[in-house]
Amino acid sequence: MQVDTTSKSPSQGILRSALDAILIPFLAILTAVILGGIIIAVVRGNPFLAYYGLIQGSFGSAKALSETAVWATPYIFAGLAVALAFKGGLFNIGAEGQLALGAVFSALIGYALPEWLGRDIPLIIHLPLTIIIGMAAGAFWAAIVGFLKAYTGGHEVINTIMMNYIALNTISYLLNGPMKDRDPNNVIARTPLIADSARMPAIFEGFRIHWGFVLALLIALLVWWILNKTTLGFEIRTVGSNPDAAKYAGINVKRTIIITMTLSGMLAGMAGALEVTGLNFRHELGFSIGYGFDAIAIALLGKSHPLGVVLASILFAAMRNGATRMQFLTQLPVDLISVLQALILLFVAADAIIRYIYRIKSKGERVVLTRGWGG
Amino acid sequence: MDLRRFGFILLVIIVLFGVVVYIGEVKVAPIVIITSMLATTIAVATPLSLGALAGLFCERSGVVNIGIEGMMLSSAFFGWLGAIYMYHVFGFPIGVSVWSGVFFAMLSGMLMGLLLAVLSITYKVDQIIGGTVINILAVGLTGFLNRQLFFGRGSVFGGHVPNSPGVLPTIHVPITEIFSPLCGSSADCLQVVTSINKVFDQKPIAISAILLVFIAHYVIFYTRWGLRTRAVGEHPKAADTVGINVIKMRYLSVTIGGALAGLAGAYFTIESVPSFEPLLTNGRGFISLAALIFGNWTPIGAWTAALVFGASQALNINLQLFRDVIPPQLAFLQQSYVVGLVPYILTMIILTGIIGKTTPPAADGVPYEK
Amino acid sequence: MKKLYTLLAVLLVAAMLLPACAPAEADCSSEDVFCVGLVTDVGKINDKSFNQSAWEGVQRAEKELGAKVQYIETADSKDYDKNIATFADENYDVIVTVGFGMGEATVKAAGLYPNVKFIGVDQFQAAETPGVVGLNFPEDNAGFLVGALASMMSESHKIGAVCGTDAVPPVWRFGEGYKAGAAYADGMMGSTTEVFVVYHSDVGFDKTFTDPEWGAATAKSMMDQGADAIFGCGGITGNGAITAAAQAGKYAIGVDTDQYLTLPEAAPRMLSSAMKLITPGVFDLIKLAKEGNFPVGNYFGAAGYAPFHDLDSEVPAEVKAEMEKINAGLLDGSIKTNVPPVKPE
Amino acid sequence: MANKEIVLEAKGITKKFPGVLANDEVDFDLYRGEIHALLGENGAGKSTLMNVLYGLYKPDSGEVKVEGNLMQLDSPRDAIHHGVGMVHQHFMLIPVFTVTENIMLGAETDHRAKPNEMPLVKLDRKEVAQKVAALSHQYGLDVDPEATVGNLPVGLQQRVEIVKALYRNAKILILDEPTAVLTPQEAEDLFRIMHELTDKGVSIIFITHKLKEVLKVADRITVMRAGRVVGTATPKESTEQSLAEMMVGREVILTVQKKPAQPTDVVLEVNDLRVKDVRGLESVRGVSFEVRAGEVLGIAGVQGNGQTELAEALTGLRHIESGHFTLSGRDLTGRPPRPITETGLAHIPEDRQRHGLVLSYSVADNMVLCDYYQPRFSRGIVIQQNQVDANAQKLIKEYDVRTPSAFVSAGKLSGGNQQKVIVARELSRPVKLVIASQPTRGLDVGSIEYIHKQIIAMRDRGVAVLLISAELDEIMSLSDRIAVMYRGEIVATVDRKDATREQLGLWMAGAHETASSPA
Repeated sequence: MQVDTTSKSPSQGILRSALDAILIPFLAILTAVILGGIIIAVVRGNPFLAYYGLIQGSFGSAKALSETAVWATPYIFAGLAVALAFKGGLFNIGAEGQLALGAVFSALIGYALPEWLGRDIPLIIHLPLTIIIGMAAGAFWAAIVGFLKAYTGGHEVINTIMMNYIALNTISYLLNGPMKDRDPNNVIARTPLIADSARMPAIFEGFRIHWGFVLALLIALLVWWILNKTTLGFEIRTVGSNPDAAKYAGINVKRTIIITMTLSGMLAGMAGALEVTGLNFRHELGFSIGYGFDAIAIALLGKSHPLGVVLASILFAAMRNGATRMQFLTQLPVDLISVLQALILLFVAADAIIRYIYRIKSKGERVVLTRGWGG
Repeated sequence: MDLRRFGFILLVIIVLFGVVVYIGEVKVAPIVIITSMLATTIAVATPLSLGALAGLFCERSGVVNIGIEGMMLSSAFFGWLGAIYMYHVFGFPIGVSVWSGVFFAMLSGMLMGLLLAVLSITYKVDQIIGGTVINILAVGLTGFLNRQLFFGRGSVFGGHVPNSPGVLPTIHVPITEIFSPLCGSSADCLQVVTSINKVFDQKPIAISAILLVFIAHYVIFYTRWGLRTRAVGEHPKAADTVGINVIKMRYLSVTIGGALAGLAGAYFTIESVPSFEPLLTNGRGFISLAALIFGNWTPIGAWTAALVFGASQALNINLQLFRDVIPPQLAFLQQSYVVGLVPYILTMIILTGIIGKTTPPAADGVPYEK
Repeated sequence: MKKLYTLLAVLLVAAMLLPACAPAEADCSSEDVFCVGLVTDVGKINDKSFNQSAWEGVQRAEKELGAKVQYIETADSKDYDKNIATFADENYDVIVTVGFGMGEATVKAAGLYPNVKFIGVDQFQAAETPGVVGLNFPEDNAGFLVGALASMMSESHKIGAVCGTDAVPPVWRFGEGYKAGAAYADGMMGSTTEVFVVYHSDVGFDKTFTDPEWGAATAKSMMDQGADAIFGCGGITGNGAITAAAQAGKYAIGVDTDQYLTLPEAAPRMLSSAMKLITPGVFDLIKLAKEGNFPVGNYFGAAGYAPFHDLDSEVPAEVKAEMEKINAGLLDGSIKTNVPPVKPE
Repeated sequence: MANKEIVLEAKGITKKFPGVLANDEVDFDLYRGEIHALLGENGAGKSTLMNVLYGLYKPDSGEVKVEGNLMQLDSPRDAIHHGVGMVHQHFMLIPVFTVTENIMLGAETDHRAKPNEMPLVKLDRKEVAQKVAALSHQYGLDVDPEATVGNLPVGLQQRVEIVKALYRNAKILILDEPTAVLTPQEAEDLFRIMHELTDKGVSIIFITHKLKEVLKVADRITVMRAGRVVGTATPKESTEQSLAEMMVGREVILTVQKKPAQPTDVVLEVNDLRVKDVRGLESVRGVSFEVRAGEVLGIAGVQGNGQTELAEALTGLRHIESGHFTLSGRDLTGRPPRPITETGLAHIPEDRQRHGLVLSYSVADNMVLCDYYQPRFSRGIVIQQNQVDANAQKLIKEYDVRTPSAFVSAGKLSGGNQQKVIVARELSRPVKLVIASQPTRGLDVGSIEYIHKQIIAMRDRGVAVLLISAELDEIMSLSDRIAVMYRGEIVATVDRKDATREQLGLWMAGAHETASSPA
């Protein structure tokens, strides 16, 4: 997968650069949708009804829109996490574990802190604290990998995968043991509900969309700003595109790798924290399974551009959310969504295919995102 | 592979076995424990080492493959599907259907490998991304078809999963028959013989996995083809200048890798259990990737690494069998979560290079531009 | 080329909006249309286990009560509410939610949709909620029965059970009931049977029910250590153990439904199954709903053991007799499994 | 000795690359047993032509005949089949393989009665090893078949390449810039071997841009410029000057005009410095020297004698084992690059694409690579893009970088312009010391002249210059003092005026005779 990292002149702002990146993904989606339609037809389904269901179920009503936003929120954060790492030349497959860990720990602060202090805490303090702890947990988990990468060269792909397993095991342990909801009626491996003072207020009564979504959009802007307008971003991108040159230029490569990984984990952890504070108000085994992997697809689809990530997240959210309606209308299996996503990703990754189909000239300076195992 | 690493791995396995024997002997005779753990270890290691070999062929030729998981999953499905079709739709006898199932599994593995090859060699897609695509695609495709073909309205088999023709037969090694006479009346001796026999009674894929490890070792290091494959993975340009077709070699290796991943997939649905379930590979493809690196890109190394993973799962299972007799000072072992961490942490330690540095093929992950 | 794909896009969108004007079929809001919807837990509708059995109950309602039926598979727990609402908004009369995981969502939905009847499979109702009935089963009894059977049939006097995670009460009750049953049989027969019970508790809760390979490996190692009867309790993971046992020629014992029928590959060695009769349970409740005398609170379905099928000849008459006795005893309460409903901490 | 029998003939070879016409209707021929030199500056199309002859590039038009019959040009296999062998400038050897494995690769079974059978045939390394030993003995190149190539010195690796060609019974041998990595003495050795080969009937195409060598060994000389053949001559009828003019197409000044230096106080002082290389071997062994403001100290030496490591150590890119150095009084031993740069170092790195530039970045961003964080370009952590761009516009004019705009990525520029971007960035800063490693490697004469002028200009502005170059001519023409590095030590330091090419050559070859170095 290759990404245009040519740095922009002031004349080309966020929109312009986004537009450059948007054509191929659009065509990739189009092609995938057509192919998916064929597949549905082959298994004697009705593609039009299916897609109609998808769209109606994701954008067809206020409620549908709200649900799409609910789905998009963690996707945006996790997608940004992966995208940021890509920009720094790192492949963070560990968003999954970082996200879950973030959720667990913000849940812990959410329900346990008042008990520990023996008193209620004002929302203005408790909520931010809860989110921050979640971010910290994710950041810490990723930082370990960053550290190993920087100082031992241990490849982040394998290490993040291993860290995923370790995280999931640890969480299984916590939720079945120390952190399990003590409610006599509870039979599930899950934490107690978090205190009201740790809950994200709803935007509209009766809808589940919460301020986390707005926050996600703001953070996306922030990430774009950091990457393209600040010295830190310059350093991250330089290390990502040419570590040797970065070292020559006096950038502390080891430190930058660790920072990049930490920020990435922080974003993933935030995704988890917001699932807890904004949506579920607790963490439960099985929440947030697979987000980390969707995030990879999202980051690629968004060409690692923050705005692209937001759009890709909304697309994926819409698909996941519309799936219910699609099932209801056609009784087609949910897995169809994964097929579509894989196809989209396939065509985005191998954009040469798309360029061939639609006769588009290749343009722009390109760099490879990941470098084998050499690290 | 270097002895240091080998010794380390051996040590780990011995320790893992030792723990269980120490705990369990109050209940079961050590020989029984050891042999049963060995059996489990070999069984668990089978798909892992096959997967690792799949990765080995790809990466020795310079193509990183993190799509092993997806390749395994899809071939597990299509192999099983093929067997069912052969048996029910075309009415072949059980034996034929089962073996053709293995064939279909390897075939679909090869196709997946081909996809990876096209993406990473022809279109020069970042190889790690290519693998990710394969993983996601496999999950979707298998889940989708599994549902659409076998369940609900308009499904091929009228809404229910037909009986699969079953699994590959165990190949019995007549150890008991030969040695039991020597035991005379001694029950212990008989027990020893029979339990040892259990270790040797394996199924075709498990056996071929072990054979393939050594075959791969020979092929990679002692044959012309192996020499060329390694050359392509180390310094493709150099290989090119002596008239070796880099692209062809890579395509070949990746496809062979796919076939091996396919065999690993066949293990799940045609050798171990005659049924397919969504996501049944459960991340074992990633573990075999870890095993490959753990074993420093050598067949035997990867195999021993796979054995470590097998051993630690054997440990995990047996500790639960002996849960009630775990001595208090080892109480933490009752947490299967804790025990479950062993292999992952080991892998990370290996990656830090404390136990000998792992060195991938020089051109691994680098598309070849003429 | 710009023309080309804009054209394609237009065609596609148009095509997708077509069905919007298509006439909708049978409308559930009308009195005479009786609609039943089923929402699965995170898991597949064709899991050869409780989701599938529940769905079969619904399908029976389609045949016998002429109901209009539909299901929705839940892909992620955050969709529980939405998936239930999808049916409720379409004015479905009965909504079946499968799995303890959906308990809260179901109760919540009952509040929002007072005139919809909810059947919660495996959802124990601590407090009564109008419109909701929890369909529960004495899994411990079922486990108890097959436990006793296994220990009576075992020659090596070693038997095993391979289960999903014990974090799920029904699974845990199966496992513990199994132990209790074996102990009870020992008491009668004066034998001592060793019982291995292993729960799959590592990596991610969702995986513990869908890991047949693990189930098989575990069952094998039990058999290596002499176990000659394996009880597979816990969805697909259990299926792995059952088939492994059958392959090895040992006694295999199924769970939930009569798996002699759902796991044909293990049928020849299928001794029995610890059944919770979900299908009839679900159907009965739907029927009650249609007739207008829908219960509230908890409704206990039947649990029992499946026929011996192919192995009927191998089971001695006295064992059969004992099983009848035990079953009767469990039903009239003269025999107690002493298994608490939830795993104590 | 060269009879006039043509063994290889190329007619009308044309090869286009995107934007470049690398070969334009090139004709070329080779007699049996002759050494035919192919001369031309970088980018003249020499290597392209050779890659065509060797089957690596498919020409857009034209044909190649070997001993009269037409040669397929699809793959090196065809070339090898026709007895054409090539020793590439960057050796095509696999470091982790042994000599034998490298040589047999691709021809594993050719020594057999029936080669190219089953791909899974077992390798018999022994047999091949014997053949290799025999060959290397026959041509007086002694290589150990069992050695691992990665551990061999370049000189030997080159011989392995030659044996590799001979093993495939090459009758025609292409040597691409073979002397670039050799000492004058090693070069002599190579020339001897070349003559032994020609005596045995092998014909050699000898690619180089070094005039002296050409005049010394070639039987015929063909000069290329901008993808065309300018002409063919014999050594007798040509001089360095004439050849140089043919190469460049105009009169060239082979020496740089400059006033005598006025060295003032010491800027860089290096004391008993010891540095290890990538493989952990000590490659800089106790080096001491000093550079004064307003002088150029040239470090001569064959590649791989520790110059690279020395430069990297002084610029903070490589760990220093022992010893220390001071820059204008400040001890900066073991400090990372940034503080050193800030103290007033300008570094023109040896490998411009690896260290000097981020190819995917715009020219503008590359021009602030080292000081993007300085107040000039950043307010707090916020980069002031307009400042960055203004800076770029200014420098592009000043250093006449040929680029469509400041926003195209550096990767799109020619080598010369890429180097200019680096020079502009480095020299536009307030600096006290310039370290220039191989500053003109692979550049066209125009750029070379330009960069030389810049270096002298810096010197005259009172900056200390440390020039590291493997090109003896460059050292001779720019330096005020010359230090010679051999095996990680400075074996001699002399004043430019007392230095002779021969003497330097001897020192570069390690002929010990410590010269007095006037401070």
